[in-house]
This record gives sequence, structure tokens and C-alpha cells, in this order.
Amino acid sequence: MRRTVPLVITFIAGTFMIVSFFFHEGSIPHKLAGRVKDWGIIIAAFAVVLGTGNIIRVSLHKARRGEDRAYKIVLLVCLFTTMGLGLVLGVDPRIHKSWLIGTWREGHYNPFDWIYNQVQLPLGATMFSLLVFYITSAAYRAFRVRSLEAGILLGTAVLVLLGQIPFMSYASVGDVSMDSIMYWIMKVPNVAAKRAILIGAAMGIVSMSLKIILGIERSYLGGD
Amino acid sequence: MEWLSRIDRRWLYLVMAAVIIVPFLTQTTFKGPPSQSAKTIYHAIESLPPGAVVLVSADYDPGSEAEIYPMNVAIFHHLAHKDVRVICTQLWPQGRPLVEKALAKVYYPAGKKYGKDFVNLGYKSGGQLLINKMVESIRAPFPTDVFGTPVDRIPAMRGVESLKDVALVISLSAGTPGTKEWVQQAQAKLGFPLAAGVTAVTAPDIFPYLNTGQLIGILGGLRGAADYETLVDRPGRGVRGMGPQSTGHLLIVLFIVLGNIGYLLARRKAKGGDG
Amino acid sequence: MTVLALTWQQAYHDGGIWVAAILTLAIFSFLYRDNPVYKLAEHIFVGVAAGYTVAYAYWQVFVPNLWYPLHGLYRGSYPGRGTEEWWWTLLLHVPAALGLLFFLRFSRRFSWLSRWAIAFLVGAYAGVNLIAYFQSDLILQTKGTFVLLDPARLAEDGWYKVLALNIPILIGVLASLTYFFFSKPHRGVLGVSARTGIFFLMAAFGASFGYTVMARISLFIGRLQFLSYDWIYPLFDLKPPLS
Amino acid sequence: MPSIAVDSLSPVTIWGYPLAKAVMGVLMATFFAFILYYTLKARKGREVYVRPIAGLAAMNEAVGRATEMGRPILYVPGIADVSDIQTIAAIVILGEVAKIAASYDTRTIVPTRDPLVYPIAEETVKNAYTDAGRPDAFRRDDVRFLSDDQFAFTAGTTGIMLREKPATNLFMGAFWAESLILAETGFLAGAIQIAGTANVSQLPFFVAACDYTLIGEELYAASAYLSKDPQLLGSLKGSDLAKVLFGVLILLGVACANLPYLNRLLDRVFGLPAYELLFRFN
Repeated sequence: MRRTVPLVITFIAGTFMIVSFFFHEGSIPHKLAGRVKDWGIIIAAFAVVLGTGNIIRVSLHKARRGEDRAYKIVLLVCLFTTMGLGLVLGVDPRIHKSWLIGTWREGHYNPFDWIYNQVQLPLGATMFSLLVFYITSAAYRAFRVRSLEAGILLGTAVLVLLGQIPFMSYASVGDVSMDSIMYWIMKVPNVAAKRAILIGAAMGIVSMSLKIILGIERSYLGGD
Repeated sequence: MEWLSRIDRRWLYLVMAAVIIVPFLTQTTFKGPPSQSAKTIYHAIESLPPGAVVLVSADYDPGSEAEIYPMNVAIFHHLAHKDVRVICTQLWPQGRPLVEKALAKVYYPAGKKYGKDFVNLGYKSGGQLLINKMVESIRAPFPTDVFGTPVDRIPAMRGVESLKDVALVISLSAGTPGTKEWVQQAQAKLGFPLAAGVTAVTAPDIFPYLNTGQLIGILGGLRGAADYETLVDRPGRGVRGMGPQSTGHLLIVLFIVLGNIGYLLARRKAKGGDG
Repeated sequence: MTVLALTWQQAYHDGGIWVAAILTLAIFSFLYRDNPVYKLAEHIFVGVAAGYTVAYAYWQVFVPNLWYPLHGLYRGSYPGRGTEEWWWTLLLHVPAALGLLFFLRFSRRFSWLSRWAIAFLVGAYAGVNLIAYFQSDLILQTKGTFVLLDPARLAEDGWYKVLALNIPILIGVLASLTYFFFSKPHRGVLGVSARTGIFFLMAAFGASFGYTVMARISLFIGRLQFLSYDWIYPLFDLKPPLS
Repeated sequence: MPSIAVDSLSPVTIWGYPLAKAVMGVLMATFFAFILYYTLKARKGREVYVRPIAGLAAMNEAVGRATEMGRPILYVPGIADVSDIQTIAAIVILGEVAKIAASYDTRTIVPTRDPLVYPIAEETVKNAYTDAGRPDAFRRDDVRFLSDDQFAFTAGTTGIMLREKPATNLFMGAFWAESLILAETGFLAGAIQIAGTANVSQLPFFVAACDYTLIGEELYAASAYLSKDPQLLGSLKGSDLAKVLFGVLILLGVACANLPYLNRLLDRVFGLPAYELLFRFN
């Protein structure tokens, strides 16, 4: 029972989504499939509560054990402040009237939006820009000509890197300009390999989905 | 030469930072001929008949502003000097303020009139489904512009019922939904010329469409922006970015070479020891 | 009053720039090594982002997609009873129930029920993905390989140019596909083909690498622009060169 | 997720039914038949050969190393949500990896980015430890929801790498820009790293910075390799046959699309526009 029912649910849900595709657009199964796709985000909204509960629990456990206590307290304070402001004032840049706060401060700047723009966005953008440096060290230590394959990867990488530099566009090998070499790489091997990976991955996806729907692959549900 | 393979990574970081920051502060830059792809887009806009309608779909956000916004400005500069009508739409909600910024920077100073020469229809959700609808009708999903003016009362929209009435679509895209969706949902059906300005990361993924002729050209990353700024002779963030960008690229190539020299030396030494 | 309002706004704006600038530098300090300042920024980041997610999920998902429709349903205001939309709204109880099942995980006796929600989601998405990828990646990419001798292109570029472009693509696609053969040893013809495939794959990776480097440097320049034009230049009343 | 838009793109119908969908249905049925045939055959006990994949062969050793060092392993199931099959593949592999880890009595730390992936991953790890007969070794705090924000998640995960010092990092699933941040930090922390993704743009970084990398479809095949379940291995063979089918289709398509004579001939013989029938399936 504990094991069979989930497998049956998976089978029915998956089969329905496949079969509905073959109905005409506008038919009931087709529409239902469209709605089911939207359900995912609703269910995920419930899971957000679970996930946040997990963050709070893990942080509290650590704080209690004295591991990084101050940091964990900062984390929790930031979490509750942001969450509280957002839940009460809404997530728009300007505060809207709501049943919670009535017309109080309606139309004012929303501090929740400030936190997003001045804390979360810059932190994310800076984390992102650290990549320049990681690329630097990876280029130095990892891009080694260990084999012919690695050599090809390196060769194309260097060609494309140089090809992006404006004055390198004047360079040429014999009659063939740097630009056209780069374009050839982008238009031929790049396209061919990407296509093969997409086709191969799509086959992997199709066969994996089929196995999940039929219950052949079920390790994610665990034992009894 | 032993030290080559034992350099602390922080020295590498420091050199990299210096190599980008110095040309950034001194505003050093490098110029070069624009790429073929940028020229194709330039000529496509150049050869538009007077009164033609161009749709600019700005599907990017602050995260990709550094790469796409300069392209947006450069393309607006070009369009503003032509006698064409521009319709702006956005598939990404965060795209709207960026387009408005670009319009404020280029269109109003050029003496163009909002509503007559250009119009911003704003953001609508739906991604590829939205594009799909626009093939049949632009007015159904966009009954008003961003100011709430009904489309029927906007002179710039006169005679524009669907994408069939558009002479050129420019997709400024940082991901999904973006250029790929424009090709699959609209270009494949109507065959209008489609130009793309994309982030460098997405550029390799849309090259297949250049092969099939579904895209007339691709502006990829900051270099694409610089190319277009050069073509319209309006150097901005793109051209100025080419300084740090070029030195950064050269340094990475140098590091790859140095790393390999260290590696080959170490290997030779290891071999010698065995023999 | 106006003066006070102005200064408040100024503080709101300038304070924001300062906070953003300091946090930016805190993250960069990680490049030297892990340190308390970075660690603090990291914990602030995780905390703020988690709080943001809850508020966002509440206002942008829960309220418009579940609360409003169900509220309307029970009050009978919208949609009209018996209409198609009414039935769809009624069905919203299914995701709501599945979502609630997750909370049974905290019960020792009923935690197994939360597997139903997982089973439903995994099954439904497996079905959706199967169709979506079969159609867009498998079939469209296969078909994309067909176009070799486009007549329009032939007239324009000449046949040798078109062939020089398209024959290697065809070979590359087929060879790279053989690399993904799992049930045959890569020896003989298959071995040669798979090896050729790897060459194509590696060239594509190299190309992606080159383009990605460009994007990442642009990002760093973006941060530099923020630090200098938005933060430091105004401090000394300098005018940023072009925006 | 890729698009579904067949109806609107294809006006061609056969017996009133959109031709594109019909062709797709036939191809799909063939694909299914291949996979089911070999799965059933494997169930009857036919040995299936599979070529070695270095990254998977090293998996046991990588987990064993963590055990020897008395440190946990870190498993990141990508940053996509459950609607991406890569994530589900990652969860399935997680089940196998957690089983190995449980049998070695090693902790498995799983940071997740999607709120829905979090309960699924927790359930999977818990079940794996139970199946391995060590339900007591499972610690609830080890499966964590870190953040919905891409880089907050990255910051949190690198924090785990630096402070809890996992000896082995496994990155399986869909990754974007964070791939290199994770892989480089893991390298600096001295961990063995195995990655697997079908996100083409991130593969060069994993190939460069990790010890082993699973490319594209190898990720989907991984669970069959690790579980050694004959049925799953059999399905790989079915999938290979489908590759042959599509290879032939590509060649046929190329021939038909480019040799007008052949196309006309087929048209005459079958009385149907053969090219239309076979290849107008976008």
C-alpha cells in the first residue's frame, strides 16, 4: 500500500500528461494538462514553508551548539526582518493599500524593495562577478594539454578568446581572417556538437521519463 | 621554472584585477573592424523603407544590463536616425525600466515624439505563447501601451495589426524566453528578418539559427555592443569596455600558455627522473 | 517638512549605495581568503534571500493563484457556479491538498502520505518533459540537420561554400551521437566515430568557454562601474564619464 | 522547459488529424517499443554489456575516500526545479550514492535550491539509509534547503565546503553560472569532485575543474550504472537502438530534403508526399 499507491499515482499522472498532448487543442484533456502544469508552482509555494522551516531549524541547532552562533543569529534576524516586511507591506516597490495596514503609508517606498535592491541584488551580482577570478585560476591550473582532446578544447578556447578582441579582427592566417575562423568554429563544430548533445540528452530524458512513469525507475521513492 | 606551477592563486587574482581595473580607470580602449554579423544588422536597418515598422523586444534584466543595455542604446541611436516607427515590447518584467532608460537617453533627445515615432507596449507574461499570439494579432495581447493609452489611438501603431506588418524584429535577449522563442514561434512561420542581440553566454546556443538563415545577424556580448556602437559612431559603454575586456582575454590566454609551460616542464622533468 | 522628507529620501538612497558597496567589497574579500567579513555577508545573503522567497511565494503565487480564486469560489463572486472556469477553480483543491500533504512529514504515522505528492509531481513532470523534449530537442534538432542545400543559399554563396559548412555539421552530429552509445564497446568503426565525436564536443566546449569568459569580464566591469560611478565618484563630486 | 507548439505550426493534416502529431506519435511509440523490448529481455536474465564511464567507476572510490578521512560527502542535485528531468535524474543518482555512503557509514550533505526538491531529496536520502540498514545514521540536518536565490544558494554551498570540509563533492543535475564557483571552491578545499550535467554551456568548466565529468546523456544513464539493475541497463540498449533509428532518419532526411528526384520518386511510388509525411514534423 505505502509503496504501490505512489507508483500508481505516478503512472496515472505521467500517462495522462502524455496522452493529453495527442488531443486537439481546446479539448478538455488538453486544458486539464495545461492547468496541471501550473499546479507545480502552487505546490512549491507550500514547500517554501517547509524549506524555510529547515533553514530556521538548522541555524537554531548550530547556534545552540555554539557553532558560529553570532552568524546564525544574524542570518535569522535577516530572514525574519525581510520575511516580516515582505508579508506585511507586500513585494512591490511602492506600498499598496492592504487589509493588513489599511491606507497607512500607502504609496511610500517599500523597505522590502530596498532590502532587495540594496542587499540581495548587489550580493548576487558580486558573487556572480567572482567568476572572472575563478576562470583565471581555472585557466592557469586546469587547462592543460594532457591529450589531443584537451588540446582541441584549449585551441578553440584560445581562438575564440582572441577573436573577441577588436584589434585581432585585423589578424589573418594567409587569406583566412581571424573573424572567419571564429565564425566557422561557432557555426560548424559548435552547432554539430550542441545538436548531438541535445539529441542524446533528449533521448536520455525520454527513456528516463518512461522508466519513471512505468515504475521501472523508482529509487527516489525508496523502499517500504 | 619550478615556481611556475606553484604560484599562489591570489597572485593570479591580483594580476587579473589590475589588468581589468587599470584600463577601466584610464579609459583605455581598443578599436577594430565591426564583425560581419553586426554589419549585416546595420545594413538591414539602413535599407528599411521610410515609415517601416521595427519591433524591439527587450527581454533582459539588471543582471544582463552590462552586456545588453549598450546594444539597446546603440540600436536605438541607429533607429532614431532613420524614418522608421519603433514598437517596444518586453517578455521579461525587469526589461521595462531598462528600455525606458534607453528611450529617455536616445529617443527624446533626438526630437522624436512618443506615440508618433515610437511606442512602448510594455511587459506581458506568457513568453512563447505571447509571441505565438502576436503572429495573429499584436493588439489582442497589447490593448494599450504602458501609459494605458488604447493602441487604436496611437499613431505609431496605425496599420500594425500583427507581426505580419513588421519589417524587422530585433530581439535583445538574455535567456528564456528570448531569441530562441522568437525564431521558433514567429520567424519560422512568417519569415520576417530577425536580428538578435544576446549575452555572450547564450550566443553559442543560437548560432544554429544563423546557419539556417533564420537570424540575419547576432550581436554577442559586449563585443557585439562595441561593434554596433562603432557602426553608428556612438562610442559608449561597449567600446569603452573593450579595453578591460581585451586585456582580460589576453591575460587568460597568457595564463593558459604559462600553465601549460609549467606543466610540460614538470612532465619532462618527471620523465628525466625515471630514465 | 519638505526638507525633512528630502533628507529622509536622500538617506534612503545614499544609505542604500553605502550598504550595497560595503557588501560588494565584503564578497570580494573572499578572494583573499575566507574571513569573518565575508562570512557575515554570506549569512546576511542567505537570510535575506530566504525571507524574500517566503514573501514572494506568498504574494506572487499563493495569493493570486490559490487564495483569490478559492476565496471567490466560496463567496460565490467569481466564477459563476457551473461555468467551466468554476470547475477549474474547484480543481485547485487538488494542488492545495497535495501541498498540505508535505506537512504530514512531521507526523511519525502519516509521513508516508507525503510521498503521494512527490509521486504526483514527478509523474506529471516526467510526462510533460517526455513530450516537450521529444518534440523540441529530438525532432526539431534532427530536422535542423536536414537543411543542407538550401537553394536560396546555393545561388548566393555557391555550392562549395554551402557544402563546406553543412557536410562537417552532418558528420559532427552523427559522430558525436555515437559517443553516447552505451551498449557497444567503442572499438573499430564505432571507436573512430566516437573519438571524432569527442573532438567535436571538445571544440564546442572550447567555444562556449571563450564566450563565457567574455560575459564574466563584462559582469566584473559592471561591478566596477557600480563601485566607482555610483559610490566613489559622487563622494568627490566627480561626474561619471557617460552613463 | 522547451516549447510545445505543434498545432499552430503545422497546417498539414492526415485524416483530419495534425500530421506532425501523428508522426511524432509513431516515432514515440517506436522509441517506447525499443526500450520496453530490451528492458523485458534483460528481466529474463540476458547479460547486458555497458561501456565503462570513468566518472561512475570512480564513484565508489570517491565515497570510500571520504570515509577514510572521516569526512562527509557533499551532493548538489543541480539548481533547477523538479520540472527539469535533470533534477529527477540527480535525485535518482542521489538515492544510489546515499546507499553507498550509508553502507560506509558516511554522512551525505545535500544542499537544495528548489523548495520542492528539498523534501524529495530528504525522503530519498532517508530511504537510502533505511534500505542500507542504517536508519540511525541519517541526520535530518544534512539535507538542507539553502535558498531560492541562485547566488545565495551558491554562497551557502561554498560555505558548507569551507566549513564542514566534505572530502568528496558530487555535482549532478542542471547547473548554470555557479558551476565554476562550486568546482573551484571545492578544488581549493581539496575535495575529489565528480560532476554531471546536460547544460552544455557549463560543461567546459566542469571538464576543466573536476576530476570526472558526465556529459549529457551519461547523466541519465548513471542510475542504471550505479544500481546495476538489469532492467535499467537493458533500457540503455533500447535507447542506443533509438539513436541508430534517428541517425538513419537524419541521413534519410538529408537525402530527401536535398535530392528532389528522390523525393518525387517516393511521391510517385507511395502516392503520398513522402517528404512531407516523414519530415514536416516540426
